[in-house]
Amino acid sequence: MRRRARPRGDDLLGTYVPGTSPLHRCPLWLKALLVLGACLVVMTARDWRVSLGALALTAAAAAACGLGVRRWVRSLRPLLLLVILLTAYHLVANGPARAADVVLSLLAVVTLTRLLISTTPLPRLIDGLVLLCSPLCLAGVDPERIGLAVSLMIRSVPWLFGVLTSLRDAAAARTVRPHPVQLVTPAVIATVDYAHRTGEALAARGLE
Amino acid sequence: MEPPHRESLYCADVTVTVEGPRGPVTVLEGVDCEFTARRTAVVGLNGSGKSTLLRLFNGLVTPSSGVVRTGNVDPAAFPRHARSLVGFVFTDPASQILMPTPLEDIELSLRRGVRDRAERTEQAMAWLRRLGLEDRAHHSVFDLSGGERQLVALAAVLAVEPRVLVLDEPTTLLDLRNRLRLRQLLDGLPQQQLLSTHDLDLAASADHVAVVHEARLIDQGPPERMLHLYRHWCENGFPGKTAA
Amino acid sequence: MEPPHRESLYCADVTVTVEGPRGPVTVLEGVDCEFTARRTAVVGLNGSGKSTLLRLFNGLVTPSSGVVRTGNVDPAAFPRHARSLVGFVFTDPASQILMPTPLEDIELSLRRGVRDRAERTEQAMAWLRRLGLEDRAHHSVFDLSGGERQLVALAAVLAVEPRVLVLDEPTTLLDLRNRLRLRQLLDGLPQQQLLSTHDLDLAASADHVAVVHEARLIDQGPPERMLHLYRHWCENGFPGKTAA
Amino acid sequence: MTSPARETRSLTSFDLANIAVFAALTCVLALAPAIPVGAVGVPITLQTLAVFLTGMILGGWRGFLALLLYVVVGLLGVPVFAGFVGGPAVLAGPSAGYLLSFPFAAALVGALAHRSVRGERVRRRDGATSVAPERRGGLTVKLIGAGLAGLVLSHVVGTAGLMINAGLGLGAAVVTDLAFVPGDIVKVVVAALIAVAVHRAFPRMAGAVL
Ligand SMILES: Nc1ncnc2c1ncn2[C@@H]1O[C@H](COP(=O)(O)OP(=O)(O)OP(=O)(O)O)[C@@H](O)[C@H]1O
Ligand SMILES: Nc1ncnc2c1ncn2[C@@H]1O[C@H](COP(=O)(O)OP(=O)(O)OP(=O)(O)O)[C@@H](O)[C@H]1O
Ligand SMILES: O=C(O)CCCC[C@@H]1SC[C@@H]2NC(=O)N[C@@H]21
Ligand SMILES: [Mg+2]
Ligand SMILES: [Mg+2]
Repeated sequence: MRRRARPRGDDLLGTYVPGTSPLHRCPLWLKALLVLGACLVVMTARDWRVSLGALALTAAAAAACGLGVRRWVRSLRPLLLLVILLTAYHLVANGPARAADVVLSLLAVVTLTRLLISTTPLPRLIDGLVLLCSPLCLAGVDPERIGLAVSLMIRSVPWLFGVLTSLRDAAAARTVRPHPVQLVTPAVIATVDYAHRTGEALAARGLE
Repeated sequence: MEPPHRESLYCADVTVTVEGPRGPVTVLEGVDCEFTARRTAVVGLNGSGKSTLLRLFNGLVTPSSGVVRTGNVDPAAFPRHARSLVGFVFTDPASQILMPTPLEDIELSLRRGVRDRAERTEQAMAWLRRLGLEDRAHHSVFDLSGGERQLVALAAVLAVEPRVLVLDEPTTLLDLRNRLRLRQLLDGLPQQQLLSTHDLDLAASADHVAVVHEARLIDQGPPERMLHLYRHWCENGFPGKTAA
Repeated sequence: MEPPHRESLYCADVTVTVEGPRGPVTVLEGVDCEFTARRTAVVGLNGSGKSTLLRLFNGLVTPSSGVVRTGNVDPAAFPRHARSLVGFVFTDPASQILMPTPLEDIELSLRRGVRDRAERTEQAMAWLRRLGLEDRAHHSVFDLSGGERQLVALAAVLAVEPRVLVLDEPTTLLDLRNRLRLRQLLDGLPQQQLLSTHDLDLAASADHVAVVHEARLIDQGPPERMLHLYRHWCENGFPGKTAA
Repeated sequence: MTSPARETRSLTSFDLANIAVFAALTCVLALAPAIPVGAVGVPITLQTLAVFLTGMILGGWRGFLALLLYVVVGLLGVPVFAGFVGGPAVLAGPSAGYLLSFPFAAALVGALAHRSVRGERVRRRDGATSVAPERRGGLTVKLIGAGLAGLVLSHVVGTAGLMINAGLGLGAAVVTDLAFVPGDIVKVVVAALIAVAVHRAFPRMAGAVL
């Protein structure tokens, strides 16, 4: 197919895949510590073998949790251009070992965080965040509102990815062909409209 | 669930004026009403002010002058209180669903009332089951059909068990089958309902109908008479000011 | 304006598969059709595939297999050519309006055809007048009511005077009077029309009706018979696969 | 629609929604392919476009919170920084200064920008509320000025970050940073043009009317 109908961006940050694997059942704090620790090791080691090891481990864990490795590989596709650019640049500038390290550690960090996000339902993640932010109560901040803001933000990302495409469709359907740059303004305007509707929905549902 | 207690949705000489590009625009003018029927339908032309009237009752719109009461509450001064009495369902369900999946969205509604996480998930599933959506619980809302989304939006509002439901054109995006299903669901609910609609079959199922025209509530009464009049006016021009 | 020439909107064994989050989803399957009537209506449940079918003809959706022709044009290969034949009106007007005010939006449509700016503004105002929207010309489109926006979106497409009009649920947000007015407007237009709708009165005004169900075009024919069948199926279940 | 009555909350649900959506917009622009430049590893990204836009549209306080939300979510591990990275490790990286400057830059841009928008309105109290065509040019110029102030702030902090984390001397850090300046100036201009259109479509955004 030349072009997909309505491309979607909601897989970019990962979405929850229901399941009953050990990782699904593991308490959030433990999972988060493990993932964070692994990320820190990868980022500080600066060695492509460590990154490769971490990447292999995450892939194995993902497969063990029934996340479907094929789907995972597909969801990394938006990274492709970046990976190519980074590889090319570091190959020329810093040699193959550094290039391998940069690219592999990038992939490892992305897949690790995605493992967490794919095996934990969003409300649980938000609960964890709210708990983490609870000391802020002392400063007069309501941690529940921080949780709400974060979940709204995550929900908005796929919508925003779709905006430009749907506007391009709309322009095409009217046989007007504005320059892509001309579509940026309507896209931002549509974004503000979307924020307004979200605000009304929040207010109407008493989630103030 | 609440007992089928009725609140009064009351307006006295309410005017809503907003700032337009060429000076102020009057969106509602001198509206007097008291809706206490089990189901009240508001009908009127596009741009007549129906949505604005509905939004008054949960404080999404504040009157420029006049008095609004939702039960005993002034929604302009105490919007949060008013919103806990009134559940509002928007026309476009996509903008009302705030979380990525139906289950998460309903859990969001329950967050305030139900502290325990497992309990919350259970109750959310129970609501989805009631609306026949349990097998969609974990789907992305982007994958649901229009009708399914409308039902999720309704479930999320019902989950906070409001006393009054306010629905802005709830059937517009639905097919015939889903329209019938939503009607049945509304008929089975204990809550008092106020809805705006262009679907005259739905309006005919109300106990009381109000007609809004050019920012004024021009007539109200039993559905048969009102809908007959409304049809007549649509075809032959509205009374009072010249119809465009 | 173009002469009332008819294009054939043709599909042969068309299947559309999209990548869902849980693997591929078949949105249309084995669709064969040739719409040449002056007005063809497509009816079907929410999510059955109506919008996808309509989008095939201007290349907004490309078939995974099978052949689509708009007139003699393959819209997948020559989308720009197909789009100059077909004007498409979306259900959700918010996603179709590109400029901050109705007047500017219609001027955008006229940009190509009318070089002189004053002339362009004049023609745009004339279109707004035809749809009864002249006093909303300078409002922010986000302050318009739902129905008003739908009319603006329609005007913006009519202004480019395409040969074929494809309308995805053009009356959903409209009141009774505007529905009647839109019908009159469509009746008076020289263009061939293909529309999807849940408004069975509008569908009854078509010359040919196609019923889509669960990604398949299950039947087509004269409106009386098709709509009778469709109503029956909505109430008693669709033929073939089990209805949900 | 009319915005709901302000009550006890300092942040209404409208503010919250705007903050969340603009934080998401920053994510989307950050995830658009970043172009690596120079040896230090700070790429050219569209994040600064998001910073300028957010400030000009939401104003100082909400703009600050939107970018703060973005930075915090990224530091917590969600991969929303340039090149799909996330986690506290970036604080040790060369772009830490730029990232930390974003909320403050948005606040500065926003405070200045909303003052100009309101100024335009007050002067046209003769009934009309949207910015008239003959005024749009003037407003655009003022918004560009506001954006440039934010640009300077984020580049100063960013250069400091380069010196601390990448171990560059002042000269080397400034040279590295200068590579981003032309691009960022273009982003300021684009953001101002878009913001003027947004304020026209949403005349109440800057809170001057109603
Ligand atoms: N904030 C605003 N600024 C300017 N005009 C507004 C604003 N809000 C509403 N209006 C105008 O007020 C009128 C009434 O709007 P409202 O949405 O209440 O209509 P409606 O009866 O619900 O119409 P529809 O049936 O199309 O939904 C419309 O003409 C609209 O353009
Ligand atoms: N890009 C896509 N990704 C995933 N699913 C899709 C995509 N496009 C369409 N679908 C699904 O295909 C089905 C048919 O969609 P379509 O929009 O054609 O339905 P419709 O008949 O127009 O429904 P409605 O009456 O609600 O407008 C829906 O279930 C929809 O969720
Ligand atoms: O790692 C990140 O996400 C932060 C990257 C920071 C890039 C800076 S922001 C200012 C300057 N302008 C650019 O285009 N890139 C740099
Ligand atoms: Mg309305
Ligand atoms: Mg459709």
